[in-house]
Amino acid sequence: MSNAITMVEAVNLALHSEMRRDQSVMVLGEDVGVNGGVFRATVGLRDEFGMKRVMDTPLAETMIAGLSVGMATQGLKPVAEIQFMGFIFPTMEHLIGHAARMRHRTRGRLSCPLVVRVPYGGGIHAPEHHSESTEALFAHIPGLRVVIPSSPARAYGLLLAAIRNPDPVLFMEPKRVYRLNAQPVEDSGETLPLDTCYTLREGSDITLVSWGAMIKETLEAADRLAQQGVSCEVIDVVTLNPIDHNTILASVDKTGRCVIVHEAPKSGAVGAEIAATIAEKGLLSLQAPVARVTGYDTVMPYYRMEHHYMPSTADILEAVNTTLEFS
Amino acid sequence: MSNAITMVEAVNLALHSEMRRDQSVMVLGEDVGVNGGVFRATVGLRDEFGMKRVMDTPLAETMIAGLSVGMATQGLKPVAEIQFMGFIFPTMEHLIGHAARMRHRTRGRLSCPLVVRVPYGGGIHAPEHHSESTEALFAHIPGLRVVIPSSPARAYGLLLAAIRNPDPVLFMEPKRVYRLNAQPVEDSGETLPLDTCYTLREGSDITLVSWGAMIKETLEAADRLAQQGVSCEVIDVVTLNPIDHNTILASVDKTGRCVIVHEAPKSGAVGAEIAATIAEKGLLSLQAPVARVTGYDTVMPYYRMEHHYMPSTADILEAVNTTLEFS
Amino acid sequence: MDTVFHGEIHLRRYLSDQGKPEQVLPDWTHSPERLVRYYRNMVLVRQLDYKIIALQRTGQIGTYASLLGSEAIDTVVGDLMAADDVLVPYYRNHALQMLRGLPIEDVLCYWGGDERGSAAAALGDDFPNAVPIATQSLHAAGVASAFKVRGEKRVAVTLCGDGATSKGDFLEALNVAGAWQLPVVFVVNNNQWAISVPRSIQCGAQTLAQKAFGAGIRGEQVDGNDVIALHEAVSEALKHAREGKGATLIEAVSYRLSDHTTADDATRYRASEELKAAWEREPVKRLQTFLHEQGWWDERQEQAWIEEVGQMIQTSVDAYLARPQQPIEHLIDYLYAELPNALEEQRERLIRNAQPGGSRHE
Amino acid sequence: MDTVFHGEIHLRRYLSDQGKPEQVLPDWTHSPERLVRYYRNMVLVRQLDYKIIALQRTGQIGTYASLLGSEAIDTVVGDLMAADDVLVPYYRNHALQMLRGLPIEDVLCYWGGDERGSAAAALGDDFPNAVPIATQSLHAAGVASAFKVRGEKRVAVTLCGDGATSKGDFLEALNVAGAWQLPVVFVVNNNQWAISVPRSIQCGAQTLAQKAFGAGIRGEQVDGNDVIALHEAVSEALKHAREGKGATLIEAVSYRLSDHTTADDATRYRASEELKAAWEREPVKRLQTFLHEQGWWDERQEQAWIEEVGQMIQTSVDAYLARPQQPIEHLIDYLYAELPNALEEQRERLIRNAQPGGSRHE
Ligand SMILES: Cc1ncc(C[n+]2csc(CCOP(=O)(O)OP(=O)(O)O)c2C)c(N)n1
Ligand SMILES: Cc1ncc(C[n+]2csc(CCOP(=O)(O)OP(=O)(O)O)c2C)c(N)n1
Ligand SMILES: [Mg+2]
Ligand SMILES: [Mg+2]
Repeated sequence: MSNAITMVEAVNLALHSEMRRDQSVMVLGEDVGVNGGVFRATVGLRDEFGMKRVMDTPLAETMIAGLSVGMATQGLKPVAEIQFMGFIFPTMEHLIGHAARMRHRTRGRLSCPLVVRVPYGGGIHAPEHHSESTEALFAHIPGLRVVIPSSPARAYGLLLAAIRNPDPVLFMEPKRVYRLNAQPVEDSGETLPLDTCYTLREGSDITLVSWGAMIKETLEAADRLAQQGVSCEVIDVVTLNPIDHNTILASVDKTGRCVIVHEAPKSGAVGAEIAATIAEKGLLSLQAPVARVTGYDTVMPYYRMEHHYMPSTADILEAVNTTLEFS
Repeated sequence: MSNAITMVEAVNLALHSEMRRDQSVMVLGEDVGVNGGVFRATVGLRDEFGMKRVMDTPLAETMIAGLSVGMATQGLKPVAEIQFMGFIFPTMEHLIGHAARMRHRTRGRLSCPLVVRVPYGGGIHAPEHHSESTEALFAHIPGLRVVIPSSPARAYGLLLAAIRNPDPVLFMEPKRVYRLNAQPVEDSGETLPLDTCYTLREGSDITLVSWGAMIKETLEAADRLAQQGVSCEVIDVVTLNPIDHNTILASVDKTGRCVIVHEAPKSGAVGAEIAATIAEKGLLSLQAPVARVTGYDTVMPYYRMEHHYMPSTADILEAVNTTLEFS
Repeated sequence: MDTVFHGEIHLRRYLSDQGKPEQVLPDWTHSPERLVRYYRNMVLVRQLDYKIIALQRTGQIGTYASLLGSEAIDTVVGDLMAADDVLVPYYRNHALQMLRGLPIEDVLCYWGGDERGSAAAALGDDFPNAVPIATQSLHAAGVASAFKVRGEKRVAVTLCGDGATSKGDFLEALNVAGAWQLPVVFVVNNNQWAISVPRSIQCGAQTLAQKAFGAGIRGEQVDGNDVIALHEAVSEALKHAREGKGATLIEAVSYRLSDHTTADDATRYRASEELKAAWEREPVKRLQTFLHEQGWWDERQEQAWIEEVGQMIQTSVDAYLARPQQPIEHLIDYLYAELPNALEEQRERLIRNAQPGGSRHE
Repeated sequence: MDTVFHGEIHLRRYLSDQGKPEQVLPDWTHSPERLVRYYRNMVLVRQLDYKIIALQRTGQIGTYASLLGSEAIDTVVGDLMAADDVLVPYYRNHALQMLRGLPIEDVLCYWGGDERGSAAAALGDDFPNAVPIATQSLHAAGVASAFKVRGEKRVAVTLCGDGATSKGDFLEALNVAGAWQLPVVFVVNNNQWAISVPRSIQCGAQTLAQKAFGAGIRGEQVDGNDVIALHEAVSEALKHAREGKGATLIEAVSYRLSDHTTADDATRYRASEELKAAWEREPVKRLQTFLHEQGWWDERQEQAWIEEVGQMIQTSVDAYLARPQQPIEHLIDYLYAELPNALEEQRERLIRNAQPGGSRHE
């Protein structure tokens, strides 16, 4: 029997589990060692695996990414932590220009099996730059997988899969739900599949598509709608690159209606790709416009006003109702 | 009477013109001074305006962006050059985290009127990292304007507008057409409007939406289709953030069909945002799925194979025909 | 082999940990005026810090980065900068901002999660707090470039922590400051910790000041708990910059007497003996002892000043707490100089949602 | 004031510009073997360079970065590295790659715009060329970290230009190499130019070697046209790293005798006298003179070797030109270890378009 644990504990469990199984897994980043990470995601690793495998780095994100590329090509499996999504930009030259193309560039001679873990998203009353959701910047990069779990169990199984994956993975952790909704997670060492959507709830009237922390509000909305007799299919996209469009298209083919929910600013976000694919391949299924419930196209406000920015359950309900009423 | 000039000459003309008009305009970057830029876009500036206003910088893109932020807040108007789009990633922390939010963050006390010029795109047989089109990474950023001209005259008028704009602008120059199709450009000192699409050709059967170098193939396709009696409306989006969706929606409302053409990889590109907006607001106008003719979701190949990557006129024609035949 | 470069880093220090002169003091210390001002400001700064922590504990302010242990640095830099110099601070320099004229109310506003804290006209051309580590170093180089281009005798002053010296931005900034001989002063508040990462893990060099060598600028180390040493180092660096001679890197050796922020718990990674030892060297007490021995400050003045400062702070706290919420449209209206058409619909939705009945109405 | 750090940079040089010993030579130079090998390799390298430029001029190869003037650096580094050390090169190190076993045909393939040039098994764990400036410095630190973690006595060797020393990546790499005492050798090919930007604009420091100080690693300057000096510096650095004592920064002072690349025209920004003067110091002639004077090399050997090298290169050129185009699906099949479902449709389109009748068929 396994105890109920939170998402951040599930991340920690997966790291322990995989580091025990595979000597080549390394953890590196700012404050990941003695301190166990600013969110405690790496707590205990240093004690168990020593400072050779759990490395507190100097403060330099470009360096963290560049070191990881170097290590990964030599048979190690670095799992780097970037402390907050707002500080990930200095890694981009290495992730885009090297990690995502090392296998391609060398026609398979070298590869770059690294994982970059990064907490993202708003809602924890943090300072500036600590609440962003910029997954779209990475999901557009060929060769770079982007994975976001939305529950403790999925965090565990997907992180294992990300680490075992032979290619680079950006593993984004929705910190707003780091400590919500504990659930039993068995330390089975079993992975969950990447590159596939997870249908969290089946339904027939409308398809709700989301990922990460917004799954919480999306499921809440689905619950409320169920009470009103509306049957929602809820899809957690999970892998934002490459996207499993087939699952979404099949669902929209069934329901004819779709609402996409994400925290990132609307324009050019991953929701756009999903809506565009429906417009391209699922047009005839559509009985209503594809709605997007998203953050605004403005800077994430400082914490006092951030709740005005984040999509709410009420917003989802409003969009669903508009979509259902459309004819 | 003005001579016919190429796009890169038009950029050069605009820089000369605006530096004469406005003492606060500075040009900085790698090789922009004595050498006049690796594409010769800044040639002559150093001689006319001196090394105080035309600065060859040390080789560091983060620095170029960071310096520009610092200068811009103090009343200068830096026009920075990043040599190739493939080397722009180190600027992102400054463009996203500072340039795009300085006004917002200080509630209008400071602002950041800088321009980053960057040649982008494939088709010039260049080495690795010299042919990318990653506009989507910037168009997603609230507060950061992204502007791409597609002709010498528009390059001139839009660059003037970008420099005079009180906010930061990423000005992307399609280097594949830098020296194609010279046209007369008068040094009028007059700007062209930003934040608006340019309808290059009116038509009634189908809307072709594109920007940058792909406008060339898009217009070629429109020409061929005209010969077959198909009337294409051709829209050059020009400002990719914020996008003037209204012009596109009005056109699709008229034609009922839309093909979007861009060089960037398909998934999560700016084309997705346009298609998604049509799916959201123009669904009832659509008589066929919105097609996207784009680069592949893979790394831009080295030059020997790059023509396999770039969308061709034939690809556009194929997509248009499929769209027209749809019923 | 030819020696083609030779460099030395010196440590500047006048007062011992116990506040005793260790060498001949500079002339300006022979009269009380400035030293007493430094002391009073340090006390103000520390009292403010205590107050903000208390506000944070009671939920009236957000995550907060205490400045305990860097009072001397902020105080001296704030005092010596000219009004029209430009400060490019990091997140631990709100005391310095205050000493340059930012109302305490705005300091509180910023840490209370409200952008208006960086809006005050009193800030002039100064930068707001930089949160992404070391980015401000490059901004300062840019500010200094503007001064240089325009031939102005102004100086950009920027601060950062020891951790920040590992980030490319900082090093690129030093480099361009050297290559272009920019009027900028880089002050590193080496408080020995970057959250949980000690100085020894940050860098293998003996001093952080020697990073100046690679850029060809002046570099020196100074005891960051000693206002006299700081005063000497900072005024020389400002003068050097103002005279067009270029940049200086000052490594001010201090100690972070607080947790990293209120969200941190330093007991998890830091030995309590180390902290205790650091309190023996702290800047406020050190100067106080010196002033006492000079007969320039006494217990009565101390009490009076603490009371005065307390009232001043309380007035600001009251004003902060009474400040009405910013208008909802500010979330979008300051993004661009003019609202683009494309944002109009979102702006309406934002306002509608905040109204009674809207999805975000409290 | 206390001196808390003291550092010196030395310049190492044995042979004068004219190939005359300027000081006592190391023992290993007393027999011809290695020096003749160095010389032969430098000639090979230079002949290859000439050939590639000719191929570029006739459109048989793409934009190309000539290595004229850095023959000594590549030759010595290539010779001294152990087979299982890892090379992390920049785009001007294809000679070095070749000396480590990469067939010339693959060198041509890479510059001919074909990814297969970085695929050869002969490269072992070595990195492919790095085009984004200075990124390779961090990769080398990562490679060295892997060696250190696994307790292997291997060394990562990375090269870059003078321009690259301004970029944060380079400086962050030095820093972590110092903090973690990594087995890595950084060789800066200071050829005085970064495209059109001269060394003086890159950095205000007297030497680039002194950037080592800020990171707490060894730093030295060496005459990059002098194989003996290079040999000494590089072997010491490798030994130091292999013994677990940490990293070294070697600034090899050379001169870019060519245009930046075949797409560049250096006459636009570079005085012809400077170039002429640099040819007086160039490495191949310098060693040739020395060998002649030792009686270890003569005109006949020169002719024979040039002919042999010419044939070797021509064979490779023929093989390069005869190589069939890579299969079209390679453009997508190597992106991920396994093709994701999501890419299947695009893969089909890619193949279809390349077939007769397809939109991209030539
Ligand atoms: C680019 C970036 N990376 C990470 C962080 C998270 N972070 C905030 S403060 C800090 C430590 C900074 O240490 P130091 O530079 O020594 O300054 P101090 O806080 O000690 O004054 C870190 C890692 C950040 N703000 N920015
Ligand atoms: C990050 C980045 N910025 C710009 C360029 C364009 N570029 C290619 S080579 C070069 C100059 C490099 O000079 P240096 O480091 O001295 O090396 P060298 O070519 O002289 O050997 C520049 C600016 C690049 N490749 N990467
Ligand atoms: Mg610190
Ligand atoms: Mg160079």
